[in-house]
Amino acid sequence: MTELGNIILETRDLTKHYGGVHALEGADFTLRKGEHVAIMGDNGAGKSTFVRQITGVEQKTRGDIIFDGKPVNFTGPLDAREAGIEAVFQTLALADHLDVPDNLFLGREKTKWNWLGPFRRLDYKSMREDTLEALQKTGVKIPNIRNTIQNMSGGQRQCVAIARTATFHSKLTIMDEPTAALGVQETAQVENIIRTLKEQGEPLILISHNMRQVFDLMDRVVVFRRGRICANLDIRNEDITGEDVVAYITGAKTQPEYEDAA
Amino acid sequence: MTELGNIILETRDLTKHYGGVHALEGADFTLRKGEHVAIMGDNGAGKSTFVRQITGVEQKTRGDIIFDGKPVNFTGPLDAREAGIEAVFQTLALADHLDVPDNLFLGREKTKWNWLGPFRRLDYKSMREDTLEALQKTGVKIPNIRNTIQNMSGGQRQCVAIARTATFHSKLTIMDEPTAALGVQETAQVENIIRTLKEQGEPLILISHNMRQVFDLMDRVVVFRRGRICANLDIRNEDITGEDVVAYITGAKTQPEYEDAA
Amino acid sequence: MSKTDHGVGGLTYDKSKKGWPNEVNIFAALILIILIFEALGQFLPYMNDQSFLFDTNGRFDTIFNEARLKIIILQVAIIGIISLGVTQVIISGGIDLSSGPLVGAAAMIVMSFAQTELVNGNPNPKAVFGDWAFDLPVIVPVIVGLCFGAFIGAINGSLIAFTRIPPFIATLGMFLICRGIAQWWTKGQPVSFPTESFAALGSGMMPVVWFALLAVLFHLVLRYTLYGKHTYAIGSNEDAARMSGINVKRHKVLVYMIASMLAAFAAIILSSKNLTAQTGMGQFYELFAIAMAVIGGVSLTGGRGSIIGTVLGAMVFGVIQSGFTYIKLDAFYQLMAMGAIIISAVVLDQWRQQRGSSRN
Amino acid sequence: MSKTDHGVGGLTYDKSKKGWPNEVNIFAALILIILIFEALGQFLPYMNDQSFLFDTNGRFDTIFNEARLKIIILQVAIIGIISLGVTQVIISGGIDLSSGPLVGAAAMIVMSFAQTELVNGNPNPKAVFGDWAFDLPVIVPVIVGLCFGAFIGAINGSLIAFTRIPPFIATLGMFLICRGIAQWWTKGQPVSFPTESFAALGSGMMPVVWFALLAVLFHLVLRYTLYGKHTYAIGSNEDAARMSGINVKRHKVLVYMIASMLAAFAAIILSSKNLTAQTGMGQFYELFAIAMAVIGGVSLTGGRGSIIGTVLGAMVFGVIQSGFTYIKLDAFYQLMAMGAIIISAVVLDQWRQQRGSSRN
Amino acid sequence: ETIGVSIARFDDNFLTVMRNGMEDYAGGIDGVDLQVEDAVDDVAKQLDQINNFIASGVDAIIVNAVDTSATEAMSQAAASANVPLVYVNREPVNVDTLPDNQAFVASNEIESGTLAAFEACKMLRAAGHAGGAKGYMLMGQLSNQAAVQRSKDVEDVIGMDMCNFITLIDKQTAEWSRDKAQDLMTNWLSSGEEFQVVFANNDEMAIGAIQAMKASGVSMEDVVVVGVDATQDALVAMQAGDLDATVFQDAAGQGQGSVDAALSLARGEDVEQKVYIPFKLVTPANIDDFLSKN
Ligand SMILES: Nc1ncnc2c1ncn2[C@@H]1O[C@H](COP(=O)(O)OP(=O)(O)OP(=O)(O)O)[C@@H](O)[C@H]1O
Ligand SMILES: Nc1ncnc2c1ncn2[C@@H]1O[C@H](COP(=O)(O)OP(=O)(O)OP(=O)(O)O)[C@@H](O)[C@H]1O
Ligand SMILES: [Mg+2]
Ligand SMILES: [Mg+2]
Repeated sequence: MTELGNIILETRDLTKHYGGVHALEGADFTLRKGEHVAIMGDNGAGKSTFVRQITGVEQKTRGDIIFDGKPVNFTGPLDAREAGIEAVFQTLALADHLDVPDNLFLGREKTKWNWLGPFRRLDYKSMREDTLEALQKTGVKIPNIRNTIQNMSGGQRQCVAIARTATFHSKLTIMDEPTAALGVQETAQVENIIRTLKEQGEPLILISHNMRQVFDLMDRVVVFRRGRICANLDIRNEDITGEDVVAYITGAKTQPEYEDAA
Repeated sequence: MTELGNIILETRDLTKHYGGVHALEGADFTLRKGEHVAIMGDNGAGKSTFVRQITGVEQKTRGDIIFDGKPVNFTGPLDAREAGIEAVFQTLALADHLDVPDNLFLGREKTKWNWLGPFRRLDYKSMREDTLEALQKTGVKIPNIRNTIQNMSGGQRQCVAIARTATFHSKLTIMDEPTAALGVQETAQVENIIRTLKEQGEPLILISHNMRQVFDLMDRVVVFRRGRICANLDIRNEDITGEDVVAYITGAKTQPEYEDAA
Repeated sequence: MSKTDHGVGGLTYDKSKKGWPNEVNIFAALILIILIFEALGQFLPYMNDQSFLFDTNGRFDTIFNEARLKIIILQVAIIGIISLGVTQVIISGGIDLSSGPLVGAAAMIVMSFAQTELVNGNPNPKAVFGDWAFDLPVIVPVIVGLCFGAFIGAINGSLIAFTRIPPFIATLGMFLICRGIAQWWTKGQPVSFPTESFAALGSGMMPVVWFALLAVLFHLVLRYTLYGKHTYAIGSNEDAARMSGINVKRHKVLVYMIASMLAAFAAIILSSKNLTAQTGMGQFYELFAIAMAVIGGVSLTGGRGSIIGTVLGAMVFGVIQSGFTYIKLDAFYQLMAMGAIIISAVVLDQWRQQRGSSRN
Repeated sequence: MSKTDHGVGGLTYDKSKKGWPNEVNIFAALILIILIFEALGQFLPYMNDQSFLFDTNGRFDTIFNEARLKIIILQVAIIGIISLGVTQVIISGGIDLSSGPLVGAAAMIVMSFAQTELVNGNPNPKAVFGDWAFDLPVIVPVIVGLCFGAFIGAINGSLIAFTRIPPFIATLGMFLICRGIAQWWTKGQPVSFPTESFAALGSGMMPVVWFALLAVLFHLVLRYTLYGKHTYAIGSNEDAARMSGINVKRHKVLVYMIASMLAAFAAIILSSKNLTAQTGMGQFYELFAIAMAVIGGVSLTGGRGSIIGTVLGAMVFGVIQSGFTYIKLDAFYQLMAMGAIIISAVVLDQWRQQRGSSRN
Repeated sequence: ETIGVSIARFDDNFLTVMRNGMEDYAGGIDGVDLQVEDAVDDVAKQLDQINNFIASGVDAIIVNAVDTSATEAMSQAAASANVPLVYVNREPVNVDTLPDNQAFVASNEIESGTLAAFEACKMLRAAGHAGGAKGYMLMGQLSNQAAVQRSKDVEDVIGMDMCNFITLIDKQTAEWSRDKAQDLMTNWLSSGEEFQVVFANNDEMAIGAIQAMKASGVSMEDVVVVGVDATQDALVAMQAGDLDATVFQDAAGQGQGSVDAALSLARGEDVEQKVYIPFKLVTPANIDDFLSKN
């Protein structure tokens, strides 16, 4: 697991305190190229906090992040994206008053007349076409993509956020509970998207509470408990069941390496 | 299913159009006292829209709602709550800057010195104690309930919203995807809450994408497709499998009574 | 997972690191500003070693410069009273631009019911009504003023609650209407010469007394009553408040009524203090009342703030104004410095808050 | 689930019922107000059957009263130019209170570089600088003015973007600072007597020409460019915009710079039109610029609005002001009526919007 | 010595000339410091400024009252702290009961509007309009006393037998501003009614009206325009034959007089408690006397 050059993301002693709340304590985490890892854990265990530190949405309290071989210190999500990290956040990050294509291409619009700098022209038509295609992939149904996002259902919003991430290639994809609000069919489609990423060798971090999904799709499970990592389970190769994972989540079990994570 | 006096909620031809979007078309729905019914359907099928019409959050385009034997016309959610309908909305409806007890008791605070009218005194201590108790029921872990809701994780927020509904008795409880963001343990706890309601004979409408949950807990499944009801399945008594339900959701099957819901 | 006083388990929670309340920052800023003025007094060559707050000339019996201490609070007491109401409006997610012109209109109306018959033995040269309106008991103008305030506030609140137009527009409209009323009342003529009992309401340090009393009252109301909680809830998430069964419309009307009644009360004290009412009174008060609240930590997006903060915000203004005269700053530089200080005070506060939870 | 032009299936979508754009309402309100004035002209006894918009005296060659049509737009063109910038600021989720005082300060500065040497054959009695500053080419004052605007806007924008203080406070501080600058520049003395080429910039109907040109330009910019899209995105959900990788800080600085440059340009046109610059110029312009935008459908919570709406909002003001003079309304009633009309216009608009999606 | 000065409004052209007169004059005397503050037309603020001056221990205070009926409270505040007080430019209501160490140097506002309006009346008669003349009046901000007073003066003049041939078509406020006056005049012009006279509460509005009329092609020969203040811009307009009359008030002189009075009071010397400075009518006939004054 420590073959140098083979690791896309590594965190060392990553810690985040909100005032007196210790939301994340000394997280040591590694992700190899092409690997798909699930993060599981109770509500409030610090999973999203972990993601927010990696993507530069918040500033860490202490610790190091090494991405693609280089120590990084993202000052904002813009930095992280430029470095090649794409994320679907739990809060979705959509602009309520814009329509679907606008949201899908937010921050990397297709433009014409690029010599005009910030005043360059938007290529609405092409963005609209690409949007329809991207949405097909997620299987969601949206009667009118020109409607504003605020008028979309919970699942439709989530699918737009996922389509956004899936449309653009990246060095690392992070999805924070992407299928939470999705229906049966849409969930199946999103799982297909994840499989495609696996085939293409793109690494992925998936946060999910869905045991079946994790066992179907992922290579490895990292369990968070009370702000600390308490288990690192190679579900592809070792003999691990859902009950084992639940035991780690609830605290009935802890791996020896992580004993201090009482 | 039509024994008079035995029906707590009935809708006739309930319809909602948003501009040109026909989000809900002619929904005829009945719920008997003590019955637990699941609503399932694709993303954007109109499930939440249906709930918003019943609870008075929005004004219906046409149709009738008969609640507890009387035709009702709620002008706002206040009316619905006063009539005895409690709901966990998909958008949760929490006040971001208030803490957990404040949110739990929002709109029905415990007060002292009630002769002071709107200026009566809040009984913070007693609300705090009750909050701790209510949260235990959902199994969620919150390190500091005096923290504001905006700083809570997705699952913590959802648990607060559920605790709120579960704490107060009502004639009808509606939950719109209550366990979407919840972890394994918390989901189990919320399912326990639903079981308790069933034992107490309180009727419930549950919107969920989780087939296992629906088959474990519910008496009946109503399927929405493209804004219309397309199936009404008595899963307790008839021989119906998850695959059948999925077939109705995707449109592979439609019950004869609902044929016009192409 | 043990049941404690503050939570139901989960993460480690270190209570000692809770971070101090917001108001402490503003207080620190206040002290800082005072120290700067003291230092300027020592170092500026033309100041002759004067002190800002202390009595270096032996003019008073105390070690402090009493006159300074008094005027610091006195000059902001009246806008401070308005700011108490504005604070509530902003916490509820609204804004009130009409308070300044309302002061003008209310002062005109109030004063015309508070006139005395004889001025230095001559008939009152500014009489608005006939004989019947002279020398009325002091309660009459006060009640008239408060009713006028309540009326304007009820209109503001109803417009905002029922037609759901933005508060900015409703109160901007009312801004113009109130200015119109003020000028129309006597066709622009000032109204002067109140009865002695009316003059007593705002004489000497009375404005400060009223400000203090009202601040304590509304501090308790916002912190410990249902009204307060609902005000915060509506400002934090109006939809949530509505879905939770709070009667948002009625509550908004109440908030705007209270704010306008406070502004009307400020008008009573103001006209009593000045022994006159004129149509231009209260100009820009709405902006300063809002600025005081915001400097005091009230968030313009609603849901956050406190009366203590607003009172401290008012004190910041008082200190600045007095300090400028003290260091003999030219009027133009005063304006620029005031602008700079308002900005810096809020920047300081923002910066402190962000350290706690440093999202980017 | 067939692939159509407007969606990927799901519900029935009836394209014909889409609801007309927001701007149509404001246009309707405008027509309504005009009709009311026409009707008043017919029915008020003292109006002698005059017409508001039509030429009943045969003074012009057209059927319209040309002079009236011109003044309706002319009198709002300058605030209208400011409003174009304010619209962008508000759409981005901010507010700009400093535009009014900025007009005053910019006018003073600009005019002192636009002075002519000889007035009626005598030396210019209002000279600000020495001989070198007389009769400069017209481009000099224009550039100076725009640079000043850009500078103030950059400060506004940087404060808001980098220190994250509320725009209300940053621009309120700048409000005071700009007033200070205006008064300090010449210690309060007006600056007059510009060169002829400078005077030509704002003479006659030129303000309207500028307004129209700028309105078209910024309509295109907001609607069809990256700048426009990002402005809407930031106003709609700043966090989302940031997480999507938009450089929110840089964009905000740009928005405030453009707004302040438009205000400075308005100052150039205004001082040219009046042939003078005075410290008090631009008072309340910020409020009216905001009001025009809001009447035109720009949402103060950000993310919604259009330049077309703002232009129509400006026209509403123009019609009201002309209409009041036309029916010879007293000044106080004008204020009250103006307040009432602003409120009603927005109420009307709100009411129409709510019918579409009638959440309660 | 330090003298605290509170001016009603810094944005006012006339008061600016007065203020600069004071500052120039005091700057020429050794050891005299002026601390000038802007009351931004707010009575309450002015009272606070006086109290701030008292707290800072100034030797004397000069007040240009925002509202002359609010001077009672100011006199009380200064008297109780035993600081000398001088009112300038605007006559306080309590002028007859001023304490010993208070004085005023002022003009009687009634004169200004009356002088201008009466001159207009005479000019119209001379031009043969005695049979009837119509006019407009541009007023200052109605919250300002000078505006209210000057407008009333005009109404009083056209109420006199000699001038009652003049009727006002309309009167509106242009808030002292040239820009608003331009727009207002253009609006009036668009109704197409004939008129022979324009009364303006100050010169700025008169100039605005003139600019609007010229832009619409009205001949300035046919219309009598009068203002108040005799500002430089106005005198230039008069030289060009556009403005017909204005009223001069010795702003700088008033400023100097008030500083002198304040210094004398501070040194415990005797001063005259009331000093009236009269207004003077300015017409093309005597314009040369005033060209270098304001
Ligand atoms: N800004 C903040 N200030 C204070 N506490 C915070 C803040 N953000 C998060 N927390 C706390 O940190 C803890 C971890 O939150 P986080 O969102 O990482 O949980 P999570 O593991 O993602 O849970 P879920 O599965 O419910 O999404 C929670 O207890 C939450 O209350
Ligand atoms: N205010 C609105 N204006 C326009 N369209 C709307 C509005 N609200 C909802 N819709 C549309 O109505 C449809 C139904 O939405 P609804 O929220 O009821 O879906 P849902 O069945 O709850 O889906 P999910 O499972 O994703 O929550 C969606 O296509 C949505 O885009
Ligand atoms: Mg999470
Ligand atoms: Mg839903």
